Amino acid sequence: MIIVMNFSEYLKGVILLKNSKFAWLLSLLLVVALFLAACGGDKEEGTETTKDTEDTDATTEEVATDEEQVLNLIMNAEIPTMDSALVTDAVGFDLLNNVNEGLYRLNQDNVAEPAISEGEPTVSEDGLVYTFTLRDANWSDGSPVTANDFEFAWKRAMNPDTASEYGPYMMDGVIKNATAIMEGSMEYTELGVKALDEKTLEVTLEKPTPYFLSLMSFGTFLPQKEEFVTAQGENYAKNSEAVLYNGPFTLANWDGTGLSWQLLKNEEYWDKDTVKLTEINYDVVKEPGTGVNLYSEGQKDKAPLTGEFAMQYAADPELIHESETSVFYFKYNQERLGEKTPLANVNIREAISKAFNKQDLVDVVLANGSVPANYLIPKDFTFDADANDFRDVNGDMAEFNADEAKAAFETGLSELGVSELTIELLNGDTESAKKTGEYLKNQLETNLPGLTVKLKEVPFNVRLDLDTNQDYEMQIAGWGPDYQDPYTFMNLWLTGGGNNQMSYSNPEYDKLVSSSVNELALDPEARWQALADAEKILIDEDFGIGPIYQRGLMHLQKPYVKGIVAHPFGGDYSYKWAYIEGKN
Amino acid sequence: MSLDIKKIPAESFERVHIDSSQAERITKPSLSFWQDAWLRIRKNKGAIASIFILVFIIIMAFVGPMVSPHDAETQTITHANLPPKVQGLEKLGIFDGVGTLAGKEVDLYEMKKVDTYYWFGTDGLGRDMFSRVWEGTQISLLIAFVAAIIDMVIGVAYGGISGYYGGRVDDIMQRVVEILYGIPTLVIVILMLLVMEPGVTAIIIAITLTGWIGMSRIVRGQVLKFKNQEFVLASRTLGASNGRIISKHILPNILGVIIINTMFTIPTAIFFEAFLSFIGLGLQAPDASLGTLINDGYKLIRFQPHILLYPSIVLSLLMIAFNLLGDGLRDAFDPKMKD
Amino acid sequence: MEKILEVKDLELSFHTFAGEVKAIRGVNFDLIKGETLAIVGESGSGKSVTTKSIMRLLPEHSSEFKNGHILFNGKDLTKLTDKEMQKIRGKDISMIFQDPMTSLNPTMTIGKQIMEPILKHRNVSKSVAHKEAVDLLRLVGMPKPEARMKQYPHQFSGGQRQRIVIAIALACNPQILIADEPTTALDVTIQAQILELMKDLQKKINTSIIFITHDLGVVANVADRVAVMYGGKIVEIGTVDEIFYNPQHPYTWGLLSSMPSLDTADEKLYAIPGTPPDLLSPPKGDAFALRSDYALKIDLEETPPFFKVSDTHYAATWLLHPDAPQVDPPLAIMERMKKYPGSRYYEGTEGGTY
Amino acid sequence: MTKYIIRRIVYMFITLFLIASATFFLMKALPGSPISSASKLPPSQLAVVEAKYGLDQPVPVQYAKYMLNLAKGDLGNSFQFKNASVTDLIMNRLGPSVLIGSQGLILGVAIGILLGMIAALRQNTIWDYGSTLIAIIGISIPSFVFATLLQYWLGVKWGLLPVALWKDGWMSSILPSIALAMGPLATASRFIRTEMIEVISSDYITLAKSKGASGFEIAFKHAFRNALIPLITVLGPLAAGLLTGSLVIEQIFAIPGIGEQFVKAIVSNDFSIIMGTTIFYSVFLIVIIFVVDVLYGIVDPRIRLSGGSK
Amino acid sequence: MAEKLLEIKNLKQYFNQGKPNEVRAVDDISFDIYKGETLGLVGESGCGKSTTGRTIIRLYDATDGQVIYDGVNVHDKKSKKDLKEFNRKMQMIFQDPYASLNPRMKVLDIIAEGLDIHGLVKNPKERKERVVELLETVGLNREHADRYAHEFSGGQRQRLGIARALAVNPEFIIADEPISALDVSIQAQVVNLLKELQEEKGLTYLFIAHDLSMVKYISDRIGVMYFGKLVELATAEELYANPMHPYTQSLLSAIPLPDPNYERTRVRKSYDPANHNYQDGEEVAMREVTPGHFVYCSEKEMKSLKAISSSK
Repeated sequence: MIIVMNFSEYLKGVILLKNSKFAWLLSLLLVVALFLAACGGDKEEGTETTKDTEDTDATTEEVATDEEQVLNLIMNAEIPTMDSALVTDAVGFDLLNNVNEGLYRLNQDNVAEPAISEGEPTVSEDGLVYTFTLRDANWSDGSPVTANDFEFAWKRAMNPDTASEYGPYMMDGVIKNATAIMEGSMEYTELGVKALDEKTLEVTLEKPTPYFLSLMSFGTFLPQKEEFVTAQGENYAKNSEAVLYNGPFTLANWDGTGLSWQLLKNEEYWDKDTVKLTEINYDVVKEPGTGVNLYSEGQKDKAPLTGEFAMQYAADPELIHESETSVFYFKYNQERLGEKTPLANVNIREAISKAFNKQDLVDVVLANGSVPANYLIPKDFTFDADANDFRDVNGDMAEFNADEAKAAFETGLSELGVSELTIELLNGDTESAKKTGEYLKNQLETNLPGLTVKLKEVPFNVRLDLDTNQDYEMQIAGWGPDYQDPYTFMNLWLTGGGNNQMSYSNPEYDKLVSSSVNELALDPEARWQALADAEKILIDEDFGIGPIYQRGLMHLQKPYVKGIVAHPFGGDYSYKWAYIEGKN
Repeated sequence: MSLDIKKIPAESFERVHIDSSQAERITKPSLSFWQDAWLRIRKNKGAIASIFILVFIIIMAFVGPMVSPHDAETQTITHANLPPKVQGLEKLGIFDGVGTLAGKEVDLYEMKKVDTYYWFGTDGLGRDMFSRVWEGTQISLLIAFVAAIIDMVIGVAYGGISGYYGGRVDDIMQRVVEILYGIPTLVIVILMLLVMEPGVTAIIIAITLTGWIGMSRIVRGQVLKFKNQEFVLASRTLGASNGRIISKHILPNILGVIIINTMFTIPTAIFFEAFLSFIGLGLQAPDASLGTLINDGYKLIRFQPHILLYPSIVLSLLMIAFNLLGDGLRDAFDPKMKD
Repeated sequence: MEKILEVKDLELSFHTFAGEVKAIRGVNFDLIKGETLAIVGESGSGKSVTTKSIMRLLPEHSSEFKNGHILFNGKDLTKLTDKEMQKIRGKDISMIFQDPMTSLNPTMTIGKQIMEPILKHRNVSKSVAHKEAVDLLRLVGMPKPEARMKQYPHQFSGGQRQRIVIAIALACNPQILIADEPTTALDVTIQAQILELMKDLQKKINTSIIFITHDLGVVANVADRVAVMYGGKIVEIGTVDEIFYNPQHPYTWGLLSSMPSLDTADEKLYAIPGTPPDLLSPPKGDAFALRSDYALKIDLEETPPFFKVSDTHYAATWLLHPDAPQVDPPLAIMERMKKYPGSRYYEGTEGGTY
Repeated sequence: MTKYIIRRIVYMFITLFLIASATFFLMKALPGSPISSASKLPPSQLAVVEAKYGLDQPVPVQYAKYMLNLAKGDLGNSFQFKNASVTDLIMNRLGPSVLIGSQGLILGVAIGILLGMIAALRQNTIWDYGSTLIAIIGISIPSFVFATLLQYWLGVKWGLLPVALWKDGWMSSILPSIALAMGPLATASRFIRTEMIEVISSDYITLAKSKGASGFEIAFKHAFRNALIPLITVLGPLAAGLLTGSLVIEQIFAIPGIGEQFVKAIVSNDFSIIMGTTIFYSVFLIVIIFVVDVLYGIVDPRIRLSGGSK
Repeated sequence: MAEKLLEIKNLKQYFNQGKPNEVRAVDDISFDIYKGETLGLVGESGCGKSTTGRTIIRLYDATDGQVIYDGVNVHDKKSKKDLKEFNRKMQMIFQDPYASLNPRMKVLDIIAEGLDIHGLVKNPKERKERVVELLETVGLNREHADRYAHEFSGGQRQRLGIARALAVNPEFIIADEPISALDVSIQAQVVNLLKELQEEKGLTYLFIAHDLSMVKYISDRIGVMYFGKLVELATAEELYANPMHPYTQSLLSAIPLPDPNYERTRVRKSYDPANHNYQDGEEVAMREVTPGHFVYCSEKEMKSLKAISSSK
């Protein structure tokens, strides 16, 4: 920054200089200086630069003790906000998960376990009232975390003035009165959450919600200290100083919009002994190639890999796979802007669902650790009491089968009374989306003679817009869970549901899915089966959607980095248990 | 200084009558301006080489995809990411299908059991880069030519009207240009592209949105210069209409400048399209231009350089050739170099 | 009669797109200390090229010395290195160009431009140079020279700029001043002033002047001796009176008779037909023969040598060959010759007209 | 002169007004909403969020408000960054962009001038061809390819300079500046070459030669300045070109600059940032063009002293 | 000589009128041109002589005043047809032989342009024949028709310019410094040609030049212009023999003649406008001092001029 200031003064000087001869001289000097610096740079790099930048990364270069607990990470986007009521994106949730803590936290096995809540809450018979007792925990300013902090934060998220997007979305139908508040028929203060005393929080639900406790680990349900938030006013969460932390780390050196920040160990954290890392340095790098370069050069300990690189690092011991819980599928719109589309024909849907090679897609095109999806509810996401994966109930459905696909397509065509079909495929405009789209187009056209796929690549927001207006024929969409329950996926295709937007409707499906949150809510096994049945109807009978793949991620990670926990929903990672071991 | 006069036969001193019309004869062959320019260009090695390169690239852009045994669209997914391999050259240790895999040199064709040749290798979906490069060239050239022609038409019309009619018309038109000039073109182009249905047309419209300004300025300057030239005045005193003056006198004379400027517009448009690809506003798949190919390839620069290399070479050759040809034409058309 | 410059058998060519242009095809002349030698000829006759080659100002990549010497005080200028030549330019030989509007650097004050040769060639301090520059400006008749030193060329009129160019040329009291059509671009009244100025200055510093022009009126005004060039050669050279009153070469005749004098009667002008020769492929023999009414057979075959008319007067035309037929020059020329003692049409009884 | 400046300033404001309006309506024409999770929101909540950003009002009202705020220098709030004003966002990112932009420009122009001079003074020699080649390479390799190569070779392979990020102070600015410099370098060198060749063949250079000036003096005392003055006229477009470059370069080198932020805003439909940045760029460009014109008047005595406009 | 072909009355041509950089290129001048004569117009560069010519032929719209050709004011609004007719009757020859011919056209088309515009020929063959005829008139021939302007020498080009003007059979030709860009040896060719044509076709010329000796040779009467004003007008002989306006005297005294003896004695007179010492309200105008000899002067000056001329 010092240099920047000097430079702008220099610029001013140049402009003011009347005698242009000097201006040229100066600029020439600058060029020479540039070159000298460029040439001399290599000798002094390490030592010089640390002196220059006293605050940001001094520690990384300083005399390295063997087990210096510093982690250097890459982020692919900036932090839009640290206000838990406003956060909507992955980066925000990821950071909140590491600097704050709600009633529950996902543990190393991705099971929600009590965090600020002292043990399990007491639940009323009807499963509607949860009473939490809070443990002794402090905010980073030393003040205690109280039940009021939760009540305040949650109600604030419902306050229309806050204009929170996730607050109402997460609480709607779960916390008592949330729906009414959203519709404006009730004040936000009526929300079913109440601090009975300093350490006791009572939450009243709209109806029994089997996944309620896993929700408590979600960012939207984090506490906020009323006094602090009120005092900060407009400035709240504008930068790292304007937020309070009660999690394993505190955020530092974040100016609100910048491309770098740090996490520092939170000495006020109640479980600080578990936390080994003292510091995590983040830099936003949007170019995957740059990330890999930084990793190769040793500046970063972990770097995400895109498909192009994955092939080259396939055998690299530093390559790690992380499976994710986002599932991508074809959304078949049966009614575009009020008019029936060819996709209203179930045979056409079946044909498309079975007409592309998913294995090749994930192996060659994506090559990022994704796996073929012959299902909707992802693998390694939800488990029953015996730790059996929900996935095992239905197994694979609608698998790739070119012959069946072709047969179904022909039937479909004859039902429609046409000999060929052109279908528009709406797709995102990111590199990998484009590549996937090209591949799928080719597969469908090859395996379904008579089908022409027209690709339409648009930015994410535009796709959402078209989706909302149901102005598309077929799209590649993806969904990531908001809480750890199949319902987060299954409710998408309820008749008239907010995310349906494709005129899919099957009363049986509706019945099965809604039973899981009503009459079967407190009967896990029957509920499990009902959801599984519904999935089968959606995928294998109605071919309402055509699953494509479950996304995976690949990273290069230095072998000395241990204990980073990846989560299936909410914040992506926890560093609470991470540590460095074996770095010289 | 007088010489020792040698004997000269007396009849040498007979007076001769010289037909004075002889003295009016022009011995040089008659050359039109264009023939003359062509003679000059012919002496410019760079320009001639450029013409050959351009002709070659243009021919290849159309013939290339046909020559290749592989179709540009066909995805042979098992053949993805193969390095180039060319019959005959493989034994020389180049184009032998050997590429880097995980830091090691491997014959990828052997490894993937591929029994065919991909002259430029394949991309991540197993498509033949040779066909793709030439089809991409086709699209890039299409965009560039159409954009350049539109720029030319608008620019010439605008600059021509402004310069020719002068006075208040010129004043107003130039104020408009002054204002347009202050617009950060790129930014507006990006916004336009966001609003329009993406594709070749959108890109052409975006490129031409403000691209014509440069041409219009040049044309205006030229028209201003020529409209007061004596041969134009002469035509006017003969009663020529504005249409005649513009079409017979002014346009033919500024044609050279227009052509030169167009020669520089074409590479700019090609380049701009490549840039738009980088920020994700390029063509919609499956259309591919050199820009999108380069954009696909630059991330792989370390591992599969061939995906970047060939489109880059074609792009660079186009840029170099158009620039050198433009320079050559400028030299050839430059009246200052006339004898 | 000290010879300060001798040009001997100079031949020079340009290489152009179309081929080799033989711009100078054997030029010989001397320059005597203190005299003004005018070189006349139409455009393309090689007069400017001749002087530029003396200064070695022709572009090196396209021009080529074919033959000959240029001896300045005995030194052959064609053989000097660039460095040595730089020492001569501006100091011993300096030059004035045709177009005063373009021959001054538009972004440099005229003070600096005048001081440049002084600082370059004479070991003086800036303040001395400044003072001398002011003196020079005063010398060339520039009012308020002090104030004008700081001004830029565009702030001066054409005549004033030509005065500045003259001041620059005279800055180091050169032995030779080459004036390449210095008044062609000026109006007659300004031209008259500049010519007077040059004559005055020549008297003051006793420099030799080579004055290039195509305007015979100007020649009559300034020259001591005149060389007439045609087709890359000198065709006639002599004192100003010899050339104007006793010309021998048909081209000189043509030039002189094609100009109406103020008292010519209303008869038809004598016009040289045709166009100047194309030096890409110069004609055989006498280059002028094709346009001449007086051409002899031999003119088309062989280049005429210089024939001596008087000690100071030579002409390259076969007409002077003893075997050549007697021809009568155009009427206007005969009128002129009538005034000149020694010519065959001389009508007076005494030498000279006054 | 004053009259000219006043007139120019008036035009600057008109330009700005038009650009702001055009941008505003273009934004309104954009498909998609800036509220990223909009589709998930129930309509009632969507209305709440839209109200917060004033998106619920009729377009003319939004326009009037926007223009009014703009007049006050308020560019509104970002959608993407929940709590940040666009003005702050731009200001926070200004430093690095200005630094690499101006360094790139100066470096490019300086080397371009040098190459152009060499080419012109050694016309049709190997020097000329060499510098022409460099110039053409500069314009024929896309900057993102060039930047990637620089990063890999100078940063990773040879370890001479920081690979990316904005952490090593000025050192971090070197590679991006070089990458940015290629465009101006090419333009400047070709421009100067043409100008120099023209200047060298002018009468006053012949006069300078006839004064006995050496080749060096002629090149630098006489020709240089005259060839350089017209270069000022292309500085405006060159600076505009840098904007283009910066979008790419900042992303590749992960530099917290305006361009990088702009690209992100485009992708996420962040109206406010797109508009704010567009307006900021326009102001920048308009001011540059203005300054260049005035500078031209100051540097060129022919314009300065005659006091005329054009 | 009595028939007036052209009357110029109070002609004014101001550029940038009303702006600070207003230029009064032609400032209220009046004169007549008689059928069959050559009127020379001389003056130094920037005096407005070319502008006068161009305004007469309507290349510029006059700021004020009248140009009456054959009794009709050509600056009145007229129909296209009338204008065309006027364009046919009045033609112009330009100064710069290099700039006055379109470098992209063949000689044939350059010369035939007037024929095409006015529809004077019916078919290409006739067109070609007419052009050849014109070429021969100016001393060139058939084989020149297919060549381009840049292949010709300056003198030839100027003759092509004359041929172009002649193509439409004009009555009146404005020759705008037709010889000043030519070499001495070529000037005579062009001047002779113009003279011959005048005799043959009974043309009337306005001959604009700064070369006074040539003007005197070709003109019947001569007008001298100074800073947009006509300062003296007389027959050629009279003007040279008896210049009255001090500017004319200065101009004549500055001309160098190709006669060394004359040059040795020539004395240059300089002109300073301030010497007139015009008083406020004193009317300065063109006055006829002796018959046919007009001088721009005040009443007082005229008296003294008359006195001097009568004493001669």
